[in-house]
Amino acid sequence: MMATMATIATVVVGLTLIYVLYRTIKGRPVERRIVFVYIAFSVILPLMMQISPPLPITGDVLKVYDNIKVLQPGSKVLCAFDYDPPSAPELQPMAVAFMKYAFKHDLKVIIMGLWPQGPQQAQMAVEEAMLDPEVAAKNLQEGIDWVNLGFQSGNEFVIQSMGSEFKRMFPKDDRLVPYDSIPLMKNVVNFSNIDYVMNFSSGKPGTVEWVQIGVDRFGVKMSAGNTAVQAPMVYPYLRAGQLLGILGGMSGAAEFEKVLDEEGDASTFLLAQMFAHATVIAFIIIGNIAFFIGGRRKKITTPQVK
Amino acid sequence: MRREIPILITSVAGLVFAVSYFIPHFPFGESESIFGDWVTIVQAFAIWLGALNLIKVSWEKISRKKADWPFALLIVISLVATLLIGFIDGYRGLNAEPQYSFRDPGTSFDWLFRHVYTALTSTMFSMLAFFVGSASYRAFRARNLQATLLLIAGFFVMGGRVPLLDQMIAPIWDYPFFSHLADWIMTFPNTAGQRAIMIGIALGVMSSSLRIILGIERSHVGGGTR
Amino acid sequence: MKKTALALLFFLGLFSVSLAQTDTSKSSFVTPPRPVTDLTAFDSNNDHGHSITLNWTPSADDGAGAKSVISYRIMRATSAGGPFEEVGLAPAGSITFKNSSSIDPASTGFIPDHTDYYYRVDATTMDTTVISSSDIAGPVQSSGQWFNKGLYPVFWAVIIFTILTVLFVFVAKKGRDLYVRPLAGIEAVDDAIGRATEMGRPILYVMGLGTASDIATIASFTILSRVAKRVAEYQTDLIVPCYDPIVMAVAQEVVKSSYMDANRPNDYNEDDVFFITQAQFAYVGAVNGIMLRELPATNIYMGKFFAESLMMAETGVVSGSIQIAGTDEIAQIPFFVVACDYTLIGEELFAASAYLGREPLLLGSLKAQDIAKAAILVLALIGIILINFGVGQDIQWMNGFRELFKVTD
Amino acid sequence: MELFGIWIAALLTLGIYSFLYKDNPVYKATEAIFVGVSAGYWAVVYYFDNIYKKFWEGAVTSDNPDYWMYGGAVLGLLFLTRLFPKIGWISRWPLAFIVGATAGLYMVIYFVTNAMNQTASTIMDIVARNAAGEILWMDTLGTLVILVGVVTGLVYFFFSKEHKGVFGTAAKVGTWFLMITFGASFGYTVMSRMSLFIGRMDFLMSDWLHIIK
Repeated sequence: MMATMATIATVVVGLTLIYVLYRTIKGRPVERRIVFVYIAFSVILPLMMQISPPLPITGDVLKVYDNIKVLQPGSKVLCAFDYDPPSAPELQPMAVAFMKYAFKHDLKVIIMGLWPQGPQQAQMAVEEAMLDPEVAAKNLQEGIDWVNLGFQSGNEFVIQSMGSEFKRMFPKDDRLVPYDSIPLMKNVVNFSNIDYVMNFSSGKPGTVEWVQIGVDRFGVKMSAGNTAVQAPMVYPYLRAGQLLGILGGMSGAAEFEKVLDEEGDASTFLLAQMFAHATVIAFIIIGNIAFFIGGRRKKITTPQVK
Repeated sequence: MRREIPILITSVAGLVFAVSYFIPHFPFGESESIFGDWVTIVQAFAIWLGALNLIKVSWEKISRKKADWPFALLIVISLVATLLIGFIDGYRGLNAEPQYSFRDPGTSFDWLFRHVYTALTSTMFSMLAFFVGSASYRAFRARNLQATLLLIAGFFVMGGRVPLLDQMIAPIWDYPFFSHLADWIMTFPNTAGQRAIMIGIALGVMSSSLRIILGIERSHVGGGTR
Repeated sequence: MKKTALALLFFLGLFSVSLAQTDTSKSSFVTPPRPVTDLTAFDSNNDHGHSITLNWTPSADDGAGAKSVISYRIMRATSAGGPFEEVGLAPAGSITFKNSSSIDPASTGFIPDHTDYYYRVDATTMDTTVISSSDIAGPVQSSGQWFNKGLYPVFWAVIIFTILTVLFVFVAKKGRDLYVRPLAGIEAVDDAIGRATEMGRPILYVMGLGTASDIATIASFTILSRVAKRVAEYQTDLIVPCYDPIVMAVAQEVVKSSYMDANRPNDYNEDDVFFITQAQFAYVGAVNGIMLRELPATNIYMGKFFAESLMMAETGVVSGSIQIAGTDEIAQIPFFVVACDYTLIGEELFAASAYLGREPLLLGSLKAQDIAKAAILVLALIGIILINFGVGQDIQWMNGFRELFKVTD
Repeated sequence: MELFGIWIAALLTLGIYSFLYKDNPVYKATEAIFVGVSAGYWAVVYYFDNIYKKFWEGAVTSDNPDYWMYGGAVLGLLFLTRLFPKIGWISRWPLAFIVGATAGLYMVIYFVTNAMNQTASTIMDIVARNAAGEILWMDTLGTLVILVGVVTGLVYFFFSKEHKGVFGTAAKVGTWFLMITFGASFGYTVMSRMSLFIGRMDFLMSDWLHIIK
């Protein structure tokens, strides 16, 4: 019922764009607030439709998958959570899917964060993964199967210090358990005892710092889940082989969920994402049609480098 | 003297840290992490200076009844309230048996974090969606070749990174052409541009650092340039 | 009856064969794998010490032969006779292991420098009691090095760059006129300050989210000092909201001394440079508020910027300000390019202070930068030509050439 | 308390969004709360994480104190001399130290990661082949594009040479590549921005109003 109404509303709202085009051509472009209303509708209406669109898996996501599927049970994976709640819509589904996969395949997960809210996001991801019946059946123990080392300030210097010794940066875990009393961290001195690093990052400090110091200086093997903003910046590192794979933005998250067979939020949000893109593209097209037909009279700022 | 000592400190610190990159031996090999520790500790001290500055500037507004002074008062109240809640929770947690962190679920500080701080942060961040919309409508015009290239690249990446354009052509051609195109743009032309910028930045950073270490550039200690 | 007996016999026979088979498979399982050979132990290269590297040839049963090796146990002792204790585990297929510790003597597994150690590698099977040990390697001592030899190319590149910079600074000092091409964004800064003065509206200078340990922020300080000096001369208002308290402290020093340089120390008001909060979006919210309430004539964004770039720049459009931006944060440059009037891209940000100051010393360093760029271009092109057309002539040398640029340590 | 929290969060969310219409008292109040709470939040987090957990427990009360930490505390105290106008000038020392150390540290790190490693990855076989030795045309075109893009892009950044003649043309081609890069980044970023808004709308519609599941 609601889905049908939302679909009809979407069509109606879409048609009113013709009026916006007409006004723009006439040289009376609509106010920005009208644009804002369209953006709002483009997300609210599809969310009400509740459909998840089909999706091909791209190469970068496959690379991430190929690299984690070869990890043997018992491998130690360092999960660096370098983001905060605003980036959660994109990164949290990746983190949850990864945690479920790791727990199901008996990977040992070591969590840390260079962002204060990172370990809290990790905690939520772990809790959500634990709700999965297959994971719950394993009755995993904190400190043995996974550990949350918590946040440490100092940005890239934390990674630097971890290169010599983890304990130096994380004398106690998030529950204030001393490093030496954590069973999982026995025999883990520094990066040489870590099999894989998975970084979820939305900015600085994040993937770039991990590559510069973790990969370049200490030779860790690493993939990253990035927000769509950060992804283009880390692409060169993927090309150069410094990163093994990238999950980029919401669609990266949805593809990752699909390839790991762990359907979650990202798959359902994707439709809203598509409509929002369509709206932005529509406004770009309207602006340009008006620009060419309407005699280029509207004064606008020029993108320029000179 | 008041200017010379800081400049000397800058140069010596710069030289030591630049050289330490090449020396693995203790303590040079560890100098980065030691410096890292120091900066975080200084930052922890500095944030109090910041908070005091915020209170001072707000207080000035309140006492002089400047425009919008009630909002300045609101800043001070919410700042002090957050500090109180944080410290009460923090010390209670440290003295409890077993100890818990002020950030653990169930504490008032965590409540404040989740329902106030997080809500505000996410909302403010999400406003970008609207700004992206208005910028696209206003500024994305194919005015000249450069602007057109920007526009076209943006268009294909935007349409290709979600299965939007591919769904449109699916009835005629069942091949994720636009998704591949977006990937191609990201992997090749985008990498080329980024690399040029990165190499340039590296040289710019080197040059700036060198100017600071050599003492040519000294405005950071209130010295202007020589 | 006979048939039944035969069937029974047949089954018994089958059973015994299967028993025998299980038995053989089991016995092959217990057979110790062939041991690791050629074990060498040496002090790890180019490090701070407290680390010993082991290399070996894997067991013939690792991935081949009986395929029974599942991991290698690294055993260490302080004398050749033992006792040996386990210090690490390497998965099957490994041919090397680094036994390292931190420099802290109190840390777990601490390895003192200049102390004799003996190593042995045990190939282990599913059955943890079935192992075969390698020959013992040792004695070996760890020690720290005073120079990382893997970094020679970097070292020389830095030295050459430094010499070039100093050289051109001298040339510039001698009075040789060095040409620099105009940068529109830089020229706009002066105009924008003039415009603000005419309109009687303030100038907003935003240093972004960088801390004092970001080079972009430090570059921003030097630009701020030029802007503040001009602002002081024109007697315009300057607003500098800060995100980081350390940055705020430096910015206060910078602005103060600029006012002194302009001979207007009395016009300096410390509260023009103030702290807001160290939370990205609260900071943006406040800066956006300032833009709509104070209506600055010019917004200058220089330094490290993240998601806030477009939020500020689009709000700046609403308040009708001229906007000039510069950042080395590649992901944010597009937003500034789209929404601002002028944008300094990457390296231009670092060049800006030299441009604004117009001091020969600073222009000299720009020249050195250009020569380094040219050198990189030429070397890269030579490398590409060699790799693509020189195949078959001297491949090792070419790889060496590529390695020149590759730095791993 | 949870329900109360969701209402508070929802109202604050709407307060921020009201800025999209125009600057107004509700927004000003929300902004003030945001600034105050966030400044307090960080002060508390830094105190417990850095001063307490790292310095106090790591260097003062620890059985195995890390004496290097005192250096940070000294710098921090020197920095706080700013609070006292008479000796405030001392605070320039820690600032000078931090700026100098940053300059020294990054001078080499940036050069290695951004310049040397990126140049090394540009030196590559132009003809891309798959494992079977067949030529991959799109990738070969791509490597050529990277080559031309990096070279012309760098040419654009030359400061001491006039953009004229062949050099000028190369610089111009360089700006084309920069523009494509910016367009691609912009397009890619749109996705992220929309995701954030989707996350927020999901909160309002499902957690607060329960319109959707």
